[in-house]
Amino acid sequence: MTGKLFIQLLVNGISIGAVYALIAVGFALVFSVLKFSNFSFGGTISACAFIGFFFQKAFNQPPYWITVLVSSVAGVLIALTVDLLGFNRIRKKNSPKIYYFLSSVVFAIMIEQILTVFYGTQMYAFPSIFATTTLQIGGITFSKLDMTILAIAISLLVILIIIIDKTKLGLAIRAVAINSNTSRLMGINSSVIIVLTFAIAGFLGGITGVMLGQKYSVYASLGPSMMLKGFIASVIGGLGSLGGAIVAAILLGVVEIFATFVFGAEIVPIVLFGIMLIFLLVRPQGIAGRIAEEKA
Amino acid sequence: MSNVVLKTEGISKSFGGVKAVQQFSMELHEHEIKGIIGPNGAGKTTIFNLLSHIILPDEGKIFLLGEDIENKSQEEVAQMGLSRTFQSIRLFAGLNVLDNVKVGLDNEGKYNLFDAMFLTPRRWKEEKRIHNAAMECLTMLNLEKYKDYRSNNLPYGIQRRVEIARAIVSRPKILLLDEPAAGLLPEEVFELIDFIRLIKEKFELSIIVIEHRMDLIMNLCSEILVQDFGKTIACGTPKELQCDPRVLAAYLGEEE
Amino acid sequence: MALLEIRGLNVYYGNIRAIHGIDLDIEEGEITAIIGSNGAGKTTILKAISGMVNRNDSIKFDGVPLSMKPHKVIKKSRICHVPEGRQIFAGLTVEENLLLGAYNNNNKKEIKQLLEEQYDLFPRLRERKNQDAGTLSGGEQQMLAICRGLMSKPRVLLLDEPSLGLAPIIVTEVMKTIQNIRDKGITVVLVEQNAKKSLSICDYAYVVENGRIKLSGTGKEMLNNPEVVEAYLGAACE
Amino acid sequence: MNNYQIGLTILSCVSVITVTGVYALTGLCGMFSLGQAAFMCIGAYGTFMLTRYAGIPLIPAALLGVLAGVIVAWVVGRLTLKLRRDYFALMTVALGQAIPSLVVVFSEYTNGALGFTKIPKVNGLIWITLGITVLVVFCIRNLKYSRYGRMCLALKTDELAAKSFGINVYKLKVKIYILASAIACIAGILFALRNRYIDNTQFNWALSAEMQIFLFFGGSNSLTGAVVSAFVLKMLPNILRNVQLFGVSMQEYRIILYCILVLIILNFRPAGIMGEHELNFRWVSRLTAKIKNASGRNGGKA
Amino acid sequence: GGQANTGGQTGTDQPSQAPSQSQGTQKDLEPIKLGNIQDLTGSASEAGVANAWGVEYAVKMINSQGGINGRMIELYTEDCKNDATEALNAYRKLVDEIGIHALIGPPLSNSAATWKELVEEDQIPCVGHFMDESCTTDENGNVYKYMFLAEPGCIQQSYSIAKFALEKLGIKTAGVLYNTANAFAVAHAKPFMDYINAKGGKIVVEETFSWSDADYSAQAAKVAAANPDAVFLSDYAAQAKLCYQQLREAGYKGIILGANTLALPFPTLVDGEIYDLYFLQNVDMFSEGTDCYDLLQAFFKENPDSTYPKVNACFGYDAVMVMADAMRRAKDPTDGAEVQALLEQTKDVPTSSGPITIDPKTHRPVGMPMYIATYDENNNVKIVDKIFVSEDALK
Ligand SMILES: Nc1ncnc2c1ncn2[C@@H]1O[C@H](COP(=O)(O)OP(=O)(O)OP(=O)(O)O)[C@@H](O)[C@H]1O
Ligand SMILES: Nc1ncnc2c1ncn2[C@@H]1O[C@H](COP(=O)(O)OP(=O)(O)OP(=O)(O)O)[C@@H](O)[C@H]1O
Ligand SMILES: [Mg+2]
Ligand SMILES: [Mg+2]
Repeated sequence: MTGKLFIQLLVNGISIGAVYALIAVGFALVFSVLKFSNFSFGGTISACAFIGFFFQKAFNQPPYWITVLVSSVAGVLIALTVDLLGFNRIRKKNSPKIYYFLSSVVFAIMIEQILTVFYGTQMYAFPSIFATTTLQIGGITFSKLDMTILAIAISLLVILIIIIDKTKLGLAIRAVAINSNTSRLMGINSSVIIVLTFAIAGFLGGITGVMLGQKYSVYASLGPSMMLKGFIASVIGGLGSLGGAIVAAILLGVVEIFATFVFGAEIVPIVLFGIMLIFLLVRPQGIAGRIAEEKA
Repeated sequence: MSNVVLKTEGISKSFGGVKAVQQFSMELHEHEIKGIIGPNGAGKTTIFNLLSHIILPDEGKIFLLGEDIENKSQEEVAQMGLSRTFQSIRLFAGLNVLDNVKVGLDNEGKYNLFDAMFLTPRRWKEEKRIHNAAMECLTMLNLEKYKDYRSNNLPYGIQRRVEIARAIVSRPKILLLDEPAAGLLPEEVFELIDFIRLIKEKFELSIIVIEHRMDLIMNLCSEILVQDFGKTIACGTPKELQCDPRVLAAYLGEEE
Repeated sequence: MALLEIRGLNVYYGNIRAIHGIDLDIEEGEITAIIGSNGAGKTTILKAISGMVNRNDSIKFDGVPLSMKPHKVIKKSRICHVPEGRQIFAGLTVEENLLLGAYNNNNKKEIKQLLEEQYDLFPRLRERKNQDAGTLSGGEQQMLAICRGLMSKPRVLLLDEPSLGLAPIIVTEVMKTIQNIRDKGITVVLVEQNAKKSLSICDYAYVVENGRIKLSGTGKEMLNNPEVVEAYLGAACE
Repeated sequence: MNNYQIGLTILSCVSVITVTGVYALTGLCGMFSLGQAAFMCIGAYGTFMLTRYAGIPLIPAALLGVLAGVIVAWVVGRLTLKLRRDYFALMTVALGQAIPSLVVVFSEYTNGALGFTKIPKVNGLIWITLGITVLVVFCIRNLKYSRYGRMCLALKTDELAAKSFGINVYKLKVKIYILASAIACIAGILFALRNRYIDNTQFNWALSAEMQIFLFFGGSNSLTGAVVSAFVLKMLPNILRNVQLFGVSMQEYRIILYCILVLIILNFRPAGIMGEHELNFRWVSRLTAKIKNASGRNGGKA
Repeated sequence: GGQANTGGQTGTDQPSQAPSQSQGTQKDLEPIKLGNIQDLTGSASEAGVANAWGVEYAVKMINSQGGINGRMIELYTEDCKNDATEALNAYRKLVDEIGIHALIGPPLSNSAATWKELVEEDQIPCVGHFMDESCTTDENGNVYKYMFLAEPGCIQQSYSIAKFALEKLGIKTAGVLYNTANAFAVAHAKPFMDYINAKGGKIVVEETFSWSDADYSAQAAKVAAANPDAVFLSDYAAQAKLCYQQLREAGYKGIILGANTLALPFPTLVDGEIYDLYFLQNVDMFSEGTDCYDLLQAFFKENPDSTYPKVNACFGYDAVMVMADAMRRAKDPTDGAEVQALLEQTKDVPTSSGPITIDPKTHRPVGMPMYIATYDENNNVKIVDKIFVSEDALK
């Protein structure tokens, strides 16, 4: 492997890692507050990709950012609907966490199925945003789209981290994540914060949907197929930790690209399985998580 | 002097900066009831957790029936004959009272997975034995009328007693009781005192009990350890301690 | 008229009735103590006031019915509940915990001043303001929980077992603080297992048993009540 | 019954068998696995590669196939069951992806994506399947009412307390995981015998998720519920195959309908259809009494 | 009648195909029950729905011309959802519940593979477009007696594009990039490599991916690094689109070859410019006057939403034509064994793709050409060559 190729692969790995990061952060956000892995997120991403596409088509190619905005608003609405129909009653009834998980899996299947039934017969692709798709810098090829996605992902993540770490809203989200009941005593409307968290995740899902739809084409299993990677990244990062999820997602992207290059694509799931196994055995709390020990 | 069944030599445990237990040494004799008292957070429950090997000591040794338990797991310590209850009730909510008590015996049940699935005669025989032993225990403790109740639907005091029943059904040598009287009304406390005396005789137990209810401690224990900030600040018979100024200052409080 | 007027309060946990039609009056500017054995329903009464459990419409604050939503109770009526078992936010720093106490306050200047007040109250917290609150010792956590409550500039402070897990010396300190708080004009409802201590500082006390009020009277009266002595003050040194 | 109905019945029985195993794992022990389909895959491929390439007769090959699953479950279980429960769930997801991809790696033998055929025809498969189904359900029912069942339920509610009664929680979990996986292997073999065609995409995580949905639909604390819902829900899409509603064919919407059904259950009866009830005589008699009661009351009003 | 109404519904909103005159003139003759299993929903429905249309169109036409020797065809369509188990359920239902006499299969090999052994037991002749050779012959070359393919198999198709690349484009080295988890892709990629290696070219790089992969940039980088003269992409359109794009992004500037999945709407999916791309076509859909052109006009008329021609419409039609021809020659068109024997003797049956002759040794057509197409600057399809190559070319 030449140095140039190495750097090229690294660039590719980081680009795909950025996509995983967007998904992983959506996961981690919901996990940190509600303590369950929201599988319906994959469906939300697919649905948003479709909505963005149809919007783009219906309004004869409006400026790109409007499409992204529409799609992310749609993402928020979908997330809120899923919360209302899938999680709200479970939360009210204080049912075990496993029901949230189950409910989200059912939603994942349902959204994918709805999209397949209504739109599965055709293939859809966004019109390209760039006339030429690549850029050469020092012999390394950069895909303009990938760079855009990377930039958007990083800026979104930075904004998100600032919101979470520096604002009052973020403080409230963190407090609810630690203990939603005590947060209510602080005058925080925990339900609103929980719904808001869903909304933020949905917003991310909307943006991710358009990005993914642009990069790959628009199809029903688009979100779900990427979702597992996001899920893995959020776990390796330490369940619920945003920073950890981002680091893990980028690492996952890079590892995946190199493993594919070296071993071939079929082995990658097995390599990933092995890496996860070793990782969890060595560091069960994830990159940034902490172990909550049970007190007798 | 009777045999020492449980002995600790200078065990310590810290959590981060908190020195929960420091240099704790003690001997428990056969048929003895020992009390541990001390303010909240003094490390009493932590001592129980160390003895039952739920957590491991940072230093020091624990001898159970003369054997060093350093390399034993929590399960093995339990199998050696040390049983305990928990400060907050930890009955198995999914099981009824009878099954809860049976769990205390299940690990020693002498039939395997195959017998269980294919209902071999061995399984019937053993199940019968387990059933009888559990029922015997419940009857002895006057709990048989609750046997089909879901454990979480029972009154608090009954739950406490079921917990004790579950802990002694496997005939352990040593029983650790963590605040058994918590949440009981004053009359119930006196019932509990008789109850503990009863099981001690019937099951030939050696008991350590943690309690904040002085009436229980003073009535039951032959010796009391007073813990504060992880250290043993006093040790003696109930009579001696009742007027010990250190104990008054740290735990019982000054009389006005 | 009492500041908080409770008439016929009922609380159910599922099918279990925890509070059986209780009447309570909490006078402005006083310390009202509630004592009782484990599981008597003391915590539940406080939770009913702050809206943490579903209850019937039986509480009036300043003559108007009190909201049943916790975030509204604290925002509109400035009733602050310092919950049992401290429940500080482990993972957040001491200062962040305090800021959460002033969540509904948007006046930055005032928040700053409130912070200073708390740090003056317990200088130990100032030393540790950037420490993860989860690593504080139990006593420090309790101080933090009380200060977090005071950050909301409450009219009524509901304290649930503030001396739990504290060394006797610190208990004395906390009790003194509670008296100071009262002297500032804040109404305090104090739930304690440590009956002797709480009875000696309170103005008025209720004894709860099995979800019902069993006795009530001024602190002094209660301390001398033989029933109370037998059941709650224990047979200490005679 | 014609062949078509027999085929569907076999398919439903296969789902009952797997869900019964999942019940032991999730319902009894509280371990959430999204990788049981991988064991179906191991059982099916293991067995029929042996019959095809090593010429081993079906029954010994099937035993070896199950053994392969047992070994994998043993290794994976030993490594992951000490981890926290959510990590275990995650690892099973990863396992569920890794095993089918092994099928592709060994395309030379498994025929990879083209699908594996030449699976021997077994006469009277329906009877064998029914027999195995009854046996498996019987065994797991017995398991529930044995010391193992109690210990599992104990460790599900409170691992720490379970340990303090001498229960080796870790070993017990490994045992049950192996048991559930062996059952999944058997289901996989029957599945292959029924279809006489297998490929890797059939054993993806959606199948594992389906098993969990069946379990929770019926009630994760009720074996009866799990068995009934596994059978009915597997059958349902095929019953709905040509049903028309308001002039629209339901065929395309059947999975959506079925998701809605599950969501309704999750929202309004989270304990599942059966809750914690098991089908036994006491329950049946109580139910009839209730019905009698209710009708009696209505009669009184009228 | 009535049974046809429920059985023949496909779930899509096409009108029912119940024969209108079955009772009137030919009272004594029972209709012929023809099964049709297609991917009406699921990820392959794009092809499946068009295929189903072709089948229905052909049946309608035959019935309106008086049926098969006076017997009407009753069509029963089932959905296999691109899922092997569903395919088998559909098959069992048609055979056991409806009692079909013959079966038209889907273009996807995985579904057809589930019943390739069963049709023999049930004596149901099956004609379809399952291109993978393993659906018609096993690995020892023995035919599955009741399975018949109505278009050139994967081997012949891949040979065609390989031959074109070697002879017309003059390539020396080639690479492949394909989906190992997709039967279609594997069945194309392997013969392509064989042909190139056997005929003086060299395969310098072989890269793969599978369904669960969503990104192929590592593979693309590797192919670009090897820089062969041409790269053969083998998978469905969605994946091929990404392969193409990422290959170009990785800096690969050479020729890209593809299977017929790179036909329209491929260019509408791709970001950026398309150049040096050659792909396979079964028919010339763009020249007026051909049978398939006319058929596709009918397709457009009945499906006004369609924006581009779908060769699958022709496939469905062709399969019915081949089946109908054998049935016409049969004494009893409902006798599976007889129809099977006659299908083996299929010779020059006119279809929309030209005359079909089936080789009894392989049950695959012989002598059918493949077309090579490319896209011009406006992304319009341009047929550039017509290749005749036999699947025995390397033997
Ligand atoms: N697992 C743990 N992790 C961190 N700190 C712990 C842990 N267990 C106990 N501690 C700390 O150790 C100290 C002693 O706790 P312990 O539970 O033993 O007290 P105790 O004497 O039983 O008090 P109480 O009377 O309230 O039950 C406390 O400060 C407690 O917070
Ligand atoms: N979440 C709950 N679900 C069901 N029952 C509950 C719940 N919380 C409290 N209870 C029950 O309500 C009754 C009153 O409980 P509460 O916590 O108010 O008592 P308390 O007086 O504060 O006791 P303690 O001194 O232990 O704090 C008890 O019997 C308790 O078991
Ligand atoms: Mg304790
Ligand atoms: Mg309380």
